[in-house]
Amino acid sequence: MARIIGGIGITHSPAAIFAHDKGLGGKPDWAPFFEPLAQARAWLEAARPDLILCVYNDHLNHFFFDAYPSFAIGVADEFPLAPEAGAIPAFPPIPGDFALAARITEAMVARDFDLTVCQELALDHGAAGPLRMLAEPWPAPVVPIFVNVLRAPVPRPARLYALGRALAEAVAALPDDLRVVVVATGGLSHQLHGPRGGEINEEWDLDFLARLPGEGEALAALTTRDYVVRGGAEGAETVMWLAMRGALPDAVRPVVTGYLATGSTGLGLLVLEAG
Amino acid sequence: MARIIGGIGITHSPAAIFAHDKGLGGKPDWAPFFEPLAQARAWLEAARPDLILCVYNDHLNHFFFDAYPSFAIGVADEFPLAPEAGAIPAFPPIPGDFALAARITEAMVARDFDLTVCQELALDHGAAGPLRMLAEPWPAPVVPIFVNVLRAPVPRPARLYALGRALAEAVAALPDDLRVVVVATGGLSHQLHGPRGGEINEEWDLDFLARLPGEGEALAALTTRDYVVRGGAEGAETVMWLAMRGALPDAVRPVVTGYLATGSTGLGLLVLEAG
Amino acid sequence: MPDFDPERDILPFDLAASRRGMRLNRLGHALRDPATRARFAADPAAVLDAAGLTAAERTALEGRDWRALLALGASVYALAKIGGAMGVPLPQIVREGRG
Amino acid sequence: MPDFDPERDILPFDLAASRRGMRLNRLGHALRDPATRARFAADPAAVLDAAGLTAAERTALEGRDWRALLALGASVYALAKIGGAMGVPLPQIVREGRG
Ligand SMILES: [Fe+3]
Ligand SMILES: [Fe+3]
Repeated sequence: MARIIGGIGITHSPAAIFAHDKGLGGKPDWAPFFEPLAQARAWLEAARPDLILCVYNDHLNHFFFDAYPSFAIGVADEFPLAPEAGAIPAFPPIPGDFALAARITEAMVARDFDLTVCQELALDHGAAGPLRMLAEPWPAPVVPIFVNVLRAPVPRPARLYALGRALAEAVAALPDDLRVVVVATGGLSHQLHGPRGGEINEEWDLDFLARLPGEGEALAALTTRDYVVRGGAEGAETVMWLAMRGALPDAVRPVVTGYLATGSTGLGLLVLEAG
Repeated sequence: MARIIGGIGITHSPAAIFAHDKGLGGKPDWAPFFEPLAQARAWLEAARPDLILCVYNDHLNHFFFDAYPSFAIGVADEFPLAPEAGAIPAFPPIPGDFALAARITEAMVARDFDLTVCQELALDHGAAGPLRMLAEPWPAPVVPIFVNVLRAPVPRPARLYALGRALAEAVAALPDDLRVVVVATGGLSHQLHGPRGGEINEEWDLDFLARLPGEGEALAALTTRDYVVRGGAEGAETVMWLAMRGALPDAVRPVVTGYLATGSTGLGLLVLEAG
Repeated sequence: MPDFDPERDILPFDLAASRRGMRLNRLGHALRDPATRARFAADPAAVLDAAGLTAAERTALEGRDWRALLALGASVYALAKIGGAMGVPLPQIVREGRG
Repeated sequence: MPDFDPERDILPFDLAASRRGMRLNRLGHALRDPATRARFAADPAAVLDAAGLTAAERTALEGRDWRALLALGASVYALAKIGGAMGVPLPQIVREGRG
């Protein structure tokens, strides 16, 4: 039986991704994020995953408002990188697994998750950045799961947690004895516009990191507005971490925690091991 | 308080739409469908709806498999007709209501329906055909709600019924004293490919029409496979009628019932009045 | 009328079929558009060339072998549009598709 | 740090904003594409003309008035791409957007 062996919550802040891509991670300023990141990389390598589920959001680099999904899933053998504006160099496509993604889709739709199913999907830094910060080349095929956190109305925090629960059931129903890791990206606090643009809520970020392992359901019971008020309009994307927590069993061990408030974003990192 | 005053289930068979568009409805062969249709038109006119929710499916005339939603909603002031292959003449766009559609979207997402929100949406015969068979010009703005019935996995019949229940709650929460009609399109039995292509299951169609008013929940408890086995692969789109039934109160009065098995499709029509 | 037997009577259109049939279905989707249909009417081979079909797909399509096209993953709604562009109405596709 | 006040501090990006900002957001979405960015670099006015912006949108955009653009319904992620094409990095947009 396939099972989820662990989960990773990780920022997809372009600043962090840029520092990684440029090899700046060794600089002392960056150590509070990149030292734990090195531990997370080592954990992931030792975990030998067969499949990675990546819960992420796009930033108008693929989906547009002509048809904007609440949840979408990539069902393809390969995902190109979105032609993202800016200085991001070209990276090779991210490998998928059509057959496994199709089975997960079937299980999720049977559980009343109304997924938009994408046979073609380009991934922006929301997925591709954290994945390459965590491992390169990819240790396993990826099933990307897109979430609307960009335009209200967005799925409730409790819906994200339920998404994780359902993903765990979907994985348990896979035919093979696979080791699966769930990666959720985004956050932590950031507010990119308005009079308080650039502010970070470090207290809330550290509280969230401390409570997610043991109090996932309580954090999922907060409202979207709670997340916006505490973490900023853009930082509310942190709700995606609830899907990662929901996908894991009640008993988890936090094996890596990292945090660095820098630039305009609280960079968070959390690795939870099942069981 | 806005409320749903009635529901209509109606085929979107191109043969029926063609007969309507060409004015063939008066021919004796067509009477078993077009006489009840005239009654349905009269009912709808007398009902004076302020808003029409139209639950329908597209037939590869708008959505494609690059990103195929389970459920989508049109949030726009106008919906053009899809550039549909074939001999369908040009019709004017169908009016929408952005503000009401936005409110319904908010209420549905709050109820854990993972809608894909479409600010641009072209409607094919799945929506536009029945709407113009029922009334022309449009008596009220339309909120189109798309359902994947085309490619497995599709939403469960029970999910369609729950969609209707949630739509009723969403309508009840609208600020104004609106009269709302729910139209669900599709079916009844048809099988367009394979060794039994062209067959109709008249017995099942009549059973479905007779039972939907009083036994909606029982029909919603059937599986997708049940619908495929009884009504054919393409006829399984009939599950969309469950959303119409779910949107109405327990107590309904069937005011029009029509059926004609012709060509390759069982043409069905049912008007239910609330209360 | 007895019930349909999905295993015997019906080619299920599922994700595996959708993957197999991506090229044919994209062609069908493109042919909903009057401009593509006009190009197809003027020069069908050019439109088929651009669709990047496999040899098996091309053969089945040019031979109007609807059953083969379904087995290759075409959605019946894509076939309806491909057939329409070839001047074959859907009822004929249903009839000929019985095999 | 005290909590953000959504009413005072945050312009919510909701469906009403998304409707208002459709032209600006489509422009931002188009500018993710290197070809459009190259066209913009060569002849910004031509790309802006093609975007069909209102006079208010055009004025705010040419004046790099990020606050006005947000009020006109631009998503901050569309602004990031529009700013990028103009040579203005996102941190500067955040800073100047404080008003
Ligand atoms: Fe983000
Ligand atoms: Fe249909």
